[in-house]
Amino acid sequence: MKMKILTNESIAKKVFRMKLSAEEVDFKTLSPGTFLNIRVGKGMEPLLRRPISIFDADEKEKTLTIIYKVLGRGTELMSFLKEGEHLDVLGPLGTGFPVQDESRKVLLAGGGVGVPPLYELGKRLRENGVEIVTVLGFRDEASVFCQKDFLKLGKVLIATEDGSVGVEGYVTDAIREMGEDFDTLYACGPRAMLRSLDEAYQDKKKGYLSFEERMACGIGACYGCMTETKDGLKRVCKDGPVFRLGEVVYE
Amino acid sequence: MKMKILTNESIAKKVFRMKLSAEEVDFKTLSPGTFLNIRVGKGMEPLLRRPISIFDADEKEKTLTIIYKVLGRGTELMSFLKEGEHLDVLGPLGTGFPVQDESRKVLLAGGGVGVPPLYELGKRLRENGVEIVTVLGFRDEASVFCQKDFLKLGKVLIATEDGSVGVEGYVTDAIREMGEDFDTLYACGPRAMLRSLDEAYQDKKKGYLSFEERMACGIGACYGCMTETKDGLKRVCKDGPVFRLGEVVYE
Amino acid sequence: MNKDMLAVNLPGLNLKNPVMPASGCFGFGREFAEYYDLGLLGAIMVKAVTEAPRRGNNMPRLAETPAGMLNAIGLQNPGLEGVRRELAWLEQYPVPIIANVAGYTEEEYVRVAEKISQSQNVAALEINISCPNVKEGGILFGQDPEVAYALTKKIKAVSKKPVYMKLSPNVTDITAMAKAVEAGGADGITMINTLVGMRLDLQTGRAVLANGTGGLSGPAIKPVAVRMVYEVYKAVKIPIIGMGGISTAEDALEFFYAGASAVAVGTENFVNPYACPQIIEGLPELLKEYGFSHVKDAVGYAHR
Amino acid sequence: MNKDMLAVNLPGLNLKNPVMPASGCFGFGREFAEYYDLGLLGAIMVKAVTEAPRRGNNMPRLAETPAGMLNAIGLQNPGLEGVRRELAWLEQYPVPIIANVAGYTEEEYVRVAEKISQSQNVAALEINISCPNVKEGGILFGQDPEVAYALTKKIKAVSKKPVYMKLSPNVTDITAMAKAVEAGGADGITMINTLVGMRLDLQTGRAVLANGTGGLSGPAIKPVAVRMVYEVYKAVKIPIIGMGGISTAEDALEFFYAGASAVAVGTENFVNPYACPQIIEGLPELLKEYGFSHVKDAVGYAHR
Ligand SMILES: Cc1cc2nc3c(=O)[nH]c(=O)nc-3n(C[C@H](O)[C@H](O)[C@H](O)COP(=O)(O)OP(=O)(O)OC[C@H]3O[C@@H](n4cnc5c(N)ncnc54)[C@H](O)[C@@H]3O)c2cc1C
Ligand SMILES: Cc1cc2nc3c(=O)[nH]c(=O)nc-3n(C[C@H](O)[C@H](O)[C@H](O)COP(=O)(O)OP(=O)(O)OC[C@H]3O[C@@H](n4cnc5c(N)ncnc54)[C@H](O)[C@@H]3O)c2cc1C
Ligand SMILES: Cc1cc2nc3c(=O)[nH]c(=O)nc-3n(C[C@H](O)[C@H](O)[C@H](O)COP(=O)(O)O)c2cc1C
Ligand SMILES: Cc1cc2nc3c(=O)[nH]c(=O)nc-3n(C[C@H](O)[C@H](O)[C@H](O)COP(=O)(O)O)c2cc1C
Ligand code: FES
Ligand code: FES
Repeated sequence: MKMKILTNESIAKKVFRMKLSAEEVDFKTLSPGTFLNIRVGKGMEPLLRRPISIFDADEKEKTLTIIYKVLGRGTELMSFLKEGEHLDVLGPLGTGFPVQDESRKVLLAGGGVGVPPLYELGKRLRENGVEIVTVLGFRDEASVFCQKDFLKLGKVLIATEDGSVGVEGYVTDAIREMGEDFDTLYACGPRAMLRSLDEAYQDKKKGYLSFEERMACGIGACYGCMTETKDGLKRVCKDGPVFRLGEVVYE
Repeated sequence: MKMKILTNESIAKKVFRMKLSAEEVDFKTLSPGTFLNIRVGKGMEPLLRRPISIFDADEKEKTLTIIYKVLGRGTELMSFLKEGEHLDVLGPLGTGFPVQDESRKVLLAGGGVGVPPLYELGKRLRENGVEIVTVLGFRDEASVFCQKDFLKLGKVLIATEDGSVGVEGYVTDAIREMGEDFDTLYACGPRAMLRSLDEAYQDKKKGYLSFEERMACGIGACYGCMTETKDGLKRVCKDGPVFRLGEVVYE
Repeated sequence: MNKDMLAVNLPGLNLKNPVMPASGCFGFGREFAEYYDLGLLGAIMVKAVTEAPRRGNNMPRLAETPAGMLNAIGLQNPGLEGVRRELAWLEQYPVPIIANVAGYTEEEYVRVAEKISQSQNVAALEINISCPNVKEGGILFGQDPEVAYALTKKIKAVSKKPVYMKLSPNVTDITAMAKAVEAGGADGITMINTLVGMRLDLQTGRAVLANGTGGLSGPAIKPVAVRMVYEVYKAVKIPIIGMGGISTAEDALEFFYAGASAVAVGTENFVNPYACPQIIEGLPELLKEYGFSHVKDAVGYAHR
Repeated sequence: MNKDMLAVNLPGLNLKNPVMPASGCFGFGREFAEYYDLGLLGAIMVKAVTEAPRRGNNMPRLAETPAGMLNAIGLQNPGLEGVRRELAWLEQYPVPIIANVAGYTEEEYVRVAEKISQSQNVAALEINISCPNVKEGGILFGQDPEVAYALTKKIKAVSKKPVYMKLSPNVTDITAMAKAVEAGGADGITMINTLVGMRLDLQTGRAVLANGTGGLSGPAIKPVAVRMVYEVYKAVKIPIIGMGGISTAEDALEFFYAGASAVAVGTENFVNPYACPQIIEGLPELLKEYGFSHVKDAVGYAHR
């Protein structure tokens, strides 16, 4: 479907926030952690769609907001788009985070471009009365984004690799610093980060991890984006991107 | 070089006029009938540049105007461009029309997208005091463009294939109708039109014809755009696009 | 009226229209059934099946290239039994199924072909010979005319359904391959499979794909596919189902001109899940625009 | 300092940098001399030369394809004598020239190679074996290892300069071709030439190119070229000059990783006439970014 670009602005080093008019989307069934698969160019190059998570879904306004980092050609071309232009979008796609959570207190842990999908999740959990702590990891100060958004949900800790803001180190370091007083973990970020969280908490906590993998179809048909799990190979795009803590098997 | 788009507007069915800021162009040596080779997209598709003739060169303003018809992907993408954007342009390229003309009266004959290059030529000849008659051929009324521009230079006759405006038929029919009272012929249009003009007038008149051919490099290096001439194969992009009446040999 | 323009009969395949998804680019249809009625399709080429279930290759299995993509899925599939269950699910749609058969030995091909050809809604077999022949040091079945001839013959002897051999473009002379499978008794040819390609990651200095090389598909390979269909049409009498970079009805028409009796759409399904029904919808108008009253009249039109 | 990072020595070629325009995509340099100093180039691969002047094919000779183009120039060239005049003009530039030799019989190749190798500024020969062998029913010299072996041997016997054999990608096994020319005594390999492709015009129902088929070049073929360079690097010891879809310094680095000792830029010269000097300019920074102090260290890096 076509979605009209309402805004597309830089919010940190190479990071952009884009708001889309999403009249045709069924907000009732929209689950946090799902993603949009976006056709970036007008032609045959770049050929494939780019998966970008939903950062914020506003049912009243009927808008979806995404946050993306310019990494290569596709995201660079996205950053050139102007308001009023239309994007060719498929989605929301995938299996997102469950929001029926009985927890008292949850931890949201995001690394880099893994931060965005946690916000819509946090909003929903918060509406359900759950207490939220957020730990966000970035490379350096200039790369930090969305701190303010998460502050609306509760306490926020930042970790930067160079220590220029917050805790020096990775998300895992910041969690250790903060203490492990939470019932459920929700995380999204690079595979290495998810793996260390998985190994640290799968025996201790409930939790859900959202993975990234290169995709072609985004709808489960090409078998290009598999991950090994305890129940065999699963498709990150369709069976995921969200898997239970302890479900994924690392290579 | 980069040229900024100043305007880009539709002037007839599928026909657009685009004005470019051309600060770096040397207007002193610019010859009418030469062309710009334009990179249309931002990426690898469409891959090749598109040759478009110079319609009007304004030395004072330092602008070049082109007129193009949307025929395929390349020209379609051009039509989407907005003022303020920049085009990647090579040129002016090629060997254009000579303007040192001793004629009393000349005939400009243009068919379809062959019309544009004749205008800059006509302007120059007019400045040199030459009397100008123009015959322009189009498919139908909705396709007619630039009639007013040429009226500034002298008498204008229109031919349309369906007879919806002016003479019914081709440029050649209109010329016959008008009478052959001219010293020199300048023409640009489809090869079939140029061929019939060439055959009709090469023994009777002086003249110059501007040809089109598919191009890759536009600078004479790939040998993709040849035409047979009395002196052997020549490159349309570099040795042409303008050739003398009687010079080209048809297949 | 418009619909009648598209009906095509090929061995084993009464197609209401000559457009189908290509094998491996459509799974077993379940995912696309969420987007449109699979009953609209001319046929469905389902994902490759091997005798036993296969894990396929490690990740990454995908890489993008200019106007194309590389894949190295590695024939991941649930095996003969698993695929039979998928076929049963597909029985709800009135669409002929073309089963795609792969293997690593001649014997495996023959066993799988025989068994899968017994499935009720399998109308024809497509034999994917772009697999390494483990007994012949890894050269593909589809790269040696004699091997392909022998394989075709053996499969024909056991198959309950017509057999289409799927040619690999990674050969010196595609017509030699086409003639070999025709001589072996193939009922038709499907072509082309992917070109072998590779991308290197500048950061790691390794291939982007875990497998090293992968299959190049998409618009980038269309000119190679059209050329090969054109050549094969001249070389054999059996019908061709053409594919390779088709994304629009215009592309499909180019393949008909070249000599394809029907076409398959691969990579474009990923870019635009509605690609097949949109091409089917666009064809009648396009055919009329170019003066054809039936798609059959466009087949081989470039060979006048 | 930066410049020293790029110097490469190959048989007959002392290159100040490993970047050169590919044959047929640069004429004899005259047109590009209007854009930049040809002295910046590592070398120049000039247009193919045959014994007698050749008209080449009819128009159209060009067609665009997704991220690529087809050409069927048909070896138009002014013949041995004409090309010698062009070479004389090029003597003003301190750049090694690689003469591209074509022919329709073995004898023609040998005669042209012998004569052109005597030209003073010709540093090496590149033998374009993607020509039909008229005595062998049109199969290309570059599609049969034995023919290519014999041709290499005969040319080596007469050439005054090192000989690079230019491989055609339209083969089942590129390593067999590479080994054949190495066994024949080739000093190096240049690869890849174009893939054979075709486009049909929907309006006329004919091939867009007057010649029917043409050679596919440009970004679309890069994954095929990288794969083949990678395979050939493993198969032979002689150096490779790599090409096929290179348009940026990043693309060049990918070819170095795959195993090319130097690279050539073809189609991109048409899109961006400054492509070669821009790639040369960009390489030192790029090499440093990925931790190389000399381009030689990047050659074959993907084979660790
Ligand atoms: C389910 C999912 C959700 C995502 N959500 C977001 C998001 O909310 N915001 C955001 O900025 N990014 C997100 N990503 C990552 C985003 O899809 C990639 O950064 C983007 O596709 C890169 O495209 P490109 O053309 O700019 O880069 P390319 O030139 O294609 O690649 C540049 C670099 O990005 C890496 N890359 C390419 N594709 C992917 C991919 N699918 N997954 C991971 N890495 C990739 C490549 O390895 C390469 O190093 C998500 C990815 C997935 C799978
Ligand atoms: C020297 C020269 C000057 C030109 N000046 C103008 C001009 O002032 N205004 C204008 O509208 N057009 C002009 N043209 C034609 C213009 O270049 C083509 O219409 C354009 O390249 C088509 O690009 P496309 O991507 O839209 O179409 P494509 O999809 O590439 O092709 C669409 C149709 O256009 C035809 N075509 C493609 N390239 C050329 C070409 N180089 N020459 C002729 N036909 C072609 C094809 O046969 C096809 O039928 C000129 C061409 C030349 C060679
Ligand atoms: C992800 C992917 C998986 C594929 N899997 C198979 C397969 O299992 N069997 C097969 O015969 N071809 C397979 N192919 C090849 C396609 O069926 C088709 O021949 C090829 O992709 C060219 O068509 P296209 O350019 O339209 O994609 C696969 C292609 C892709 C892109
Ligand atoms: C217009 C054109 C003409 C060519 N002429 C020749 C030639 O005369 N001899 C030759 O060996 N290769 C010739 N080639 C092939 C190129 O040298 C090169 O091998 C091929 O185009 C792949 O590189 P690219 O993708 O960078 O263009 C030609 C290519 C093009 C596009
Ligand atoms: S991207 Fe195709 S199955 Fe996930
Ligand atoms: S377009 Fe290359 S020589 Fe004319």
